[in-house]
Amino acid sequence: MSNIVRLGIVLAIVTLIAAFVLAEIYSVTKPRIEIQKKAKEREALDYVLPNAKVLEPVSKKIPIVNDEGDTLYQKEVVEYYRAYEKEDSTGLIGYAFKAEGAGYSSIIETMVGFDTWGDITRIKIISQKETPGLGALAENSEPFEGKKWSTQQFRDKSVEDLKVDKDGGEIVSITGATITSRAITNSIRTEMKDLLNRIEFSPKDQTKEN
Amino acid sequence: MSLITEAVKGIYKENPVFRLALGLCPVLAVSTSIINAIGMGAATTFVLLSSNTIVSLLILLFGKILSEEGQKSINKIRIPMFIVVIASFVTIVEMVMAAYFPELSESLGIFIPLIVVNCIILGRAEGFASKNPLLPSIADAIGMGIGFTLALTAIAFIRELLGSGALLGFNIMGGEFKPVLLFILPPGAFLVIGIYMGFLNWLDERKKRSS
Amino acid sequence: MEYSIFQIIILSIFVNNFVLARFLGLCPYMGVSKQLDSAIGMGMAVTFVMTIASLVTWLLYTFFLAPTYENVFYSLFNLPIQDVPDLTFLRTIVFILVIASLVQFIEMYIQKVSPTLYRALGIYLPLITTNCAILGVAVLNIDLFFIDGLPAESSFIHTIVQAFSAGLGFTLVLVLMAGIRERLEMIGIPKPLRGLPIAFIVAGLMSIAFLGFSGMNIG
Amino acid sequence: MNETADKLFISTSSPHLRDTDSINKIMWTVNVALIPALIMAYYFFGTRALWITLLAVVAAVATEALVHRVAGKSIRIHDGSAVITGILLAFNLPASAPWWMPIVGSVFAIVIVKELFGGLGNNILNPALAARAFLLASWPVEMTASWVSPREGTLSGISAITSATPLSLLKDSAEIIANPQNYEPGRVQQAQEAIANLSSSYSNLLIGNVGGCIGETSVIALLIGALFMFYRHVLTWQIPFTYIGTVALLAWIFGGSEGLFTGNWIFHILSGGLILGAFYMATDMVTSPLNSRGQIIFGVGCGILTVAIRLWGGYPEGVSYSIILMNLAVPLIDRYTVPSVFGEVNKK
Amino acid sequence: MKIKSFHGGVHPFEGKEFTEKKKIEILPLPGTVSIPLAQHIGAPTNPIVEKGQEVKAGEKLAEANGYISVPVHASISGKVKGIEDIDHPVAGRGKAVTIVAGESEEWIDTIREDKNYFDLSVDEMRNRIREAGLAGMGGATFPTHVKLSPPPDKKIDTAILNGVECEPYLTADHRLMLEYPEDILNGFRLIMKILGVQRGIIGIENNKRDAVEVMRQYINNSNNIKIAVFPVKYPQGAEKQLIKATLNREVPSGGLPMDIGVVVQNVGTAKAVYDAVAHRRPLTHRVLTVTGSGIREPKNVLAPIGTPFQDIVDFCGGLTEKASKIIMGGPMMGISQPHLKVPVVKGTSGILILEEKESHLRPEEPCINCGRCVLVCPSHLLPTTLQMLVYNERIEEAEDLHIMDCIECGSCSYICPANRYLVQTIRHGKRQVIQARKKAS
Ligand SMILES: Cc1cc2nc3c(=O)[nH]c(=O)nc-3n(C[C@H](O)[C@H](O)[C@H](O)COP(=O)(O)O)c2cc1C
Ligand SMILES: Cc1cc2nc3c(=O)[nH]c(=O)nc-3n(C[C@H](O)[C@H](O)[C@H](O)COP(=O)(O)O)c2cc1C
Ligand SMILES: Cc1cc2nc3c(=O)[nH]c(=O)nc-3n(C[C@H](O)[C@H](O)[C@H](O)COP(=O)(O)O)c2cc1C
Ligand SMILES: Cc1cc2nc3c(=O)[nH]c(=O)nc-3n(C[C@H](O)[C@H](O)[C@H](O)CO)c2cc1C
Ligand code: SF4
Ligand code: SF4
Ligand code: SF4
Ligand code: SF4
Ligand code: FES
Repeated sequence: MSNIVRLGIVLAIVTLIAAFVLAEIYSVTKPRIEIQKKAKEREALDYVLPNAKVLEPVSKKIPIVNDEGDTLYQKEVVEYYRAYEKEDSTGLIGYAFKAEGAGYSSIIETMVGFDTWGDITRIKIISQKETPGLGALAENSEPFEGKKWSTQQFRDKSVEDLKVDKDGGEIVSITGATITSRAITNSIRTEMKDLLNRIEFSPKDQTKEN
Repeated sequence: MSLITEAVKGIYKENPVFRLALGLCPVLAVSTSIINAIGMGAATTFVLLSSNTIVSLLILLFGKILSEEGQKSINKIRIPMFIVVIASFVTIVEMVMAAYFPELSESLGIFIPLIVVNCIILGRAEGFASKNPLLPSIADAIGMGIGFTLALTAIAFIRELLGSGALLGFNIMGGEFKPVLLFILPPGAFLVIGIYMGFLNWLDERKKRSS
Repeated sequence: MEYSIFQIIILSIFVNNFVLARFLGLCPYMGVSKQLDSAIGMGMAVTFVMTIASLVTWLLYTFFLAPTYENVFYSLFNLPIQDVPDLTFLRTIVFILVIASLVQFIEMYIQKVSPTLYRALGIYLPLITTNCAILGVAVLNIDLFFIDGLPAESSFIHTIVQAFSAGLGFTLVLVLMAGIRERLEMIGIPKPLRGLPIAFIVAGLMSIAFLGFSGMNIG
Repeated sequence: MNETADKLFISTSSPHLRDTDSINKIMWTVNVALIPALIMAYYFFGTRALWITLLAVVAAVATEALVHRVAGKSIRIHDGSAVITGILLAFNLPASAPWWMPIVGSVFAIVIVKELFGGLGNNILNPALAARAFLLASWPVEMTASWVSPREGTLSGISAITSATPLSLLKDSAEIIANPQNYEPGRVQQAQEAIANLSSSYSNLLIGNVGGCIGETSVIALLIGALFMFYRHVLTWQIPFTYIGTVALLAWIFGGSEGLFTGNWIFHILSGGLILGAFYMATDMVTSPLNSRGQIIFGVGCGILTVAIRLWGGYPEGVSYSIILMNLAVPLIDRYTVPSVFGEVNKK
Repeated sequence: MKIKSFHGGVHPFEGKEFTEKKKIEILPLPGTVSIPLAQHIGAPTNPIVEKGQEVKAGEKLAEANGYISVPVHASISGKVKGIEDIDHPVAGRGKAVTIVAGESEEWIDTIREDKNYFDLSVDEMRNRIREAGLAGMGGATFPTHVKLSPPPDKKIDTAILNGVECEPYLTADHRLMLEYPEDILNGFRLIMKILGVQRGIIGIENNKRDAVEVMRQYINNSNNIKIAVFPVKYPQGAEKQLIKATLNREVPSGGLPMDIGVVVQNVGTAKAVYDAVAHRRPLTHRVLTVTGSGIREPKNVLAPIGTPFQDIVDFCGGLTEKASKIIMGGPMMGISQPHLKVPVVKGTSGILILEEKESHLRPEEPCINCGRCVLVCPSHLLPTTLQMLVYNERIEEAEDLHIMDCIECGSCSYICPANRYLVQTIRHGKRQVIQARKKAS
């Protein structure tokens, strides 16, 4: 047996031991990592639809096609969530979805919830890498006073209202960061419009209670 | 050299960042806030300590069980072996951080896996731990780790203070202060480290002149 | 949302320049920018290795590590998809070993095939193993072009394009830096700043200038 | 007369004759050339423009003196280069800038960009522009959020946005026309009108009756100064003309909203900081190439980058970034444009 | 003829008005002269006279030493006082034969007009030129007979007569052309005959219209000689730039004019050639311009070689109070002299005296990269870059950037607004290159 092969085997053994140890640790940490990952999304959902007891994902399947045109498999993608008031998945109170728009220096993901009237309940910025101190102020969720951008200002807005002030709408944009504000506002509007059409949404025929 | 001096040299005289200019990328990338700096410093120190320990032990082990010739040939795969050791510890850090400190893990991003290629670590494993017994290797790792963390924190201190007017997230510059955004943007990192290095050189020169 | 190939090129070279905005590859940026000739050599070597390394790591990740539908356990051994082992935790270990041996291999290969190219790149290749930009781009490709562990559309092409243009962006700033440092050699920089400190300040100013590209052509 | 026989005369090596031009003359010429634009700035933006300029100049000169003092060099503020830096920095700020901004900018320009490199002649970036980029990155809101509207200034007849700069108006309008679905129909129509009416604003652009930085708006005043600099041989044609020419050409080709070759290139030349940049800042000799072939490459490069940033970048204006980006390439340009020596072509 | 100029150059203050209208005056016989043994490029001569020996004017004092060398002759008659080291205006120190004038002036008797001089053999002509001690009078003092003996493989097709006199202040060549046009032309014809060329061109700058007219009158019936008039620009008179402007040919980098079939001679040299061939008159006197703000009566003077500057200055009314710098030659390339005891040599085209305020070198300021030095360099070099390289002792890179092609015209230093000592540093760098090359071989 040549020396090289012997050394190769030694190295392989070392690597295997390492891999084994890692696999052990991974099996311990993996569940927690998954929980952390889900927790974030879950947290956002809970935030945008505070009254929901059950949030049911509605998925669609996207066929993945290879070069010959055969469908290889169906990819499942969560389209939106339905929110129910009761534990037993009854009493639809609203929907939630994720909107994505290109901001100043990143793609901004926003979780949006709206009620059965088609009015937004709350929004939450899930991820963004905009300029700190500027576009990143988009995450601000302090109570809205009518002067300064806050995610709270989206409350009770309907699709038609979603335009930033510079474009003639009602959304107060972040000072000096119109691009970011526009990206968020416009992405919500576009996707929400789209979604409303797809789920053939019509406001419930009842007066809204506060 | 006593263990203490072994550990202390990494802090000022042979500071890995300011003096040896090693492992620069994470230093610049994660020094936007002190929290990040300390997190990165701790992760790096952990890997450094573990790998120095294991490497030192491995060499000891080979010395015990292998013949002269066996040691020589094992020497040829020394580096890949060190890399495997280091990479394993890095992966451990990566997983643990993702599981228990998700926020930190997100803001440090790909610089956690990149600890593998941080030349401080391989450099110390190869240059120090493989040639020294266990205790000095540990002392060296602690010193270098602290030196790295301190440098990182020193940079983060300036960047966070000027760039967001806060320290550790507490606003301390008062409401009037308009943060100098540049300092948390990439250019700020370069400028701050450059000026630190120049300042240290100047201090050295002055000391040399006065003595 | 996905970027087009053109956008990936512009973004990786200018907007998110690997060195100036992402802070990757700083050691060679500072270490090999004293002379123009070596900067050009290093730039070419990095671009080359980066592209090859990204290609190989993408293949490994897709076919062996991640529980994808391309994974060999699924496509060759017909394991049910939920039983395909998730080896993603080995990413770091596998990538670094692959890159290290790849560099060795490329070095030997070039030496045999093209001695001229070897003379131009040879001395830089060993330095590249511990250059975080190579591992960085490999990891970043996974971060960017895989969604929930599955390769996004055109992820292979995008990976290659991103790696190659990241290399070009690296070369660009390295060569600019080398030109500037050659000039700085000849003038009276204050003494404590000579060498690395002034190079960092130049890098800072360069990074300020590159902010001019920020916001370019996204979306 | 024999006492001269033993006198020792002054010995120096040739040449014994010197041109009368000096650094001081060159620099003060530029300062004088900037005065007409300053007067126009005062006229349109009021005394605040003067205060900002004064603060910037005093800060620049004082900082330079202080640095020289600390470094133990002889203080050479009389050469006027710091004054130019101060004025040009102020010219690149909006008149609404807070008082501390010109001061912080000047300190940055002089300390970080100029003196750390060894002072006059050694800096690699244009100090005033690098400082502007620093201010823009640090306080983007203060630098762009509110433009002081000039006296009775209007642009394209849209009074609601008179305070916008011409280029931001152009950029916003282009964006609106490209994505009409995102806007109220009224805004879309307004934007179309704005673009159609660009040419009616030429005279305001010429005299400077538009929003913008303190010193960049009055094209006429800047050109008068430039003529003076040409007369005093401080300028050569290469950089300004290739720069402006490239911008005009590319703006004409790519700048239109109705396809290629429909751009309004006159508007692109007259608005923003192009005239200021091309004649006063790209021409800073310290940070531009040595010989004319290099200068032409430099000018063309600035032009390409300016148009790229204006049309596709994140900012409405690209002049300052394009110049500092090209500054970075100057050592390379110089290296690859070494003229062929006399007699080299004939060498067998 | 289509005239192209050369690239670069400067327009310094001309200063010619002090002397351009002044006839050449003959200096009264000096009391002593010191005639250096080395007045040309090449090996110094071997003295053949001894201390105490009586010599006549025109008598040979020292013999040429090898091929690239020419003899020197006594310029006055008298007694040899000694052969010792004196201050030399070009070389710093050097051996010279000092002669104390005798009672009366006595010349050697071989100086005679030779009516058929034009029919002499070319070899005899060269021989007479060499025996007469001719070295180029345009400044470089290269032995003329060598220049007139191109190797057979170099085909010479054009001779150029250099009457440009582009140095500010100097008017010696100008006056020579006005007062001795026939001698100059005859000399030029001899040069053309020796070289076997059919084409001769006289180059004159546009500020000497009168000289152009005079020369034109005298050549009107010979169609193989033409006059080329050039715009006023320094260094129009530099050989390579003159050839470029006249013929649009470039002397290859590192080469000689004869590589492209041209020989250039100064007008003073041409007159000396005529004197040497037609009269067998050795080179004992030369015309020089005494000028500048520091002299009371600027003049053009014909002076014996070896005359101390002091005698010439006295003849021109002496120095003014403010005089503080003495320059041998013009202001652009001339060499400043610490005192007035130095003698006139074959290459002395003038003595320029400047006042205090014109004399000092201003302190060097930082280069602002303005590129003016690059713009004016007639050799297309990058003076500021070369200077930086020399300052940083990066001599090899300077050599790669053709530092050796610098003709040391000084245009770069003249124009630099930062008073950089460009040509000065470059000269130093050239010396270092030569040393390095010597060490290598
Ligand atoms: C360094 C820097 C970072 C910026 N980051 C953002 C950002 O994150 N979001 C944004 O909308 N604008 C950002 N801008 C500002 C834009 O370039 C632009 O000036 C601004 O959007 C103008 O819009 P306004 O109409 O809100 O004033 C940034 C500017 C600079 C100089
Ligand atoms: C910068 C420079 C300027 C010169 N100007 C003149 C000039 O104006 N007239 C002249 O006869 N020679 C001038 N020369 C010398 C000529 O190059 C050349 O040596 C001379 O004309 C040859 O003639 P000669 O051998 O008869 O002296 C100059 C040389 C240099 C380097
Ligand atoms: C070292 C040296 C060798 C030369 N050799 C020759 C030669 O062989 N033939 C010739 O015609 N001129 C020769 N020259 C003369 C040059 O062509 C030129 O006329 C002389 O250097 C004076 O030119 P300038 O006054 O322009 O510097 C030589 C000059 C030097 C310095
Ligand atoms: C034509 C000309 C243009 C100049 N432009 C600038 C400028 O844009 N910004 C600046 O700070 N200094 C400028 N200066 C002044 C000076 O050259 C500059 O401060 C140097 O870069 C300092 O080393 C200029 C000088 C001249 C002669
Ligand atoms: S990784 Fe390479 S280039 Fe970077 S510091 Fe270490 S040895 Fe130097
Ligand atoms: S030697 Fe000097 S003055 Fe005489 S002609 Fe030549 S350059 Fe002109
Ligand atoms: S570098 Fe030489 S040739 Fe060029 S201008 Fe200066 S002195 Fe004249
Ligand atoms: S002329 Fe003087 S200041 Fe201008 S580039 Fe040349 S050396 Fe520098
Ligand atoms: S290259 Fe990034 S840490 Fe060295």
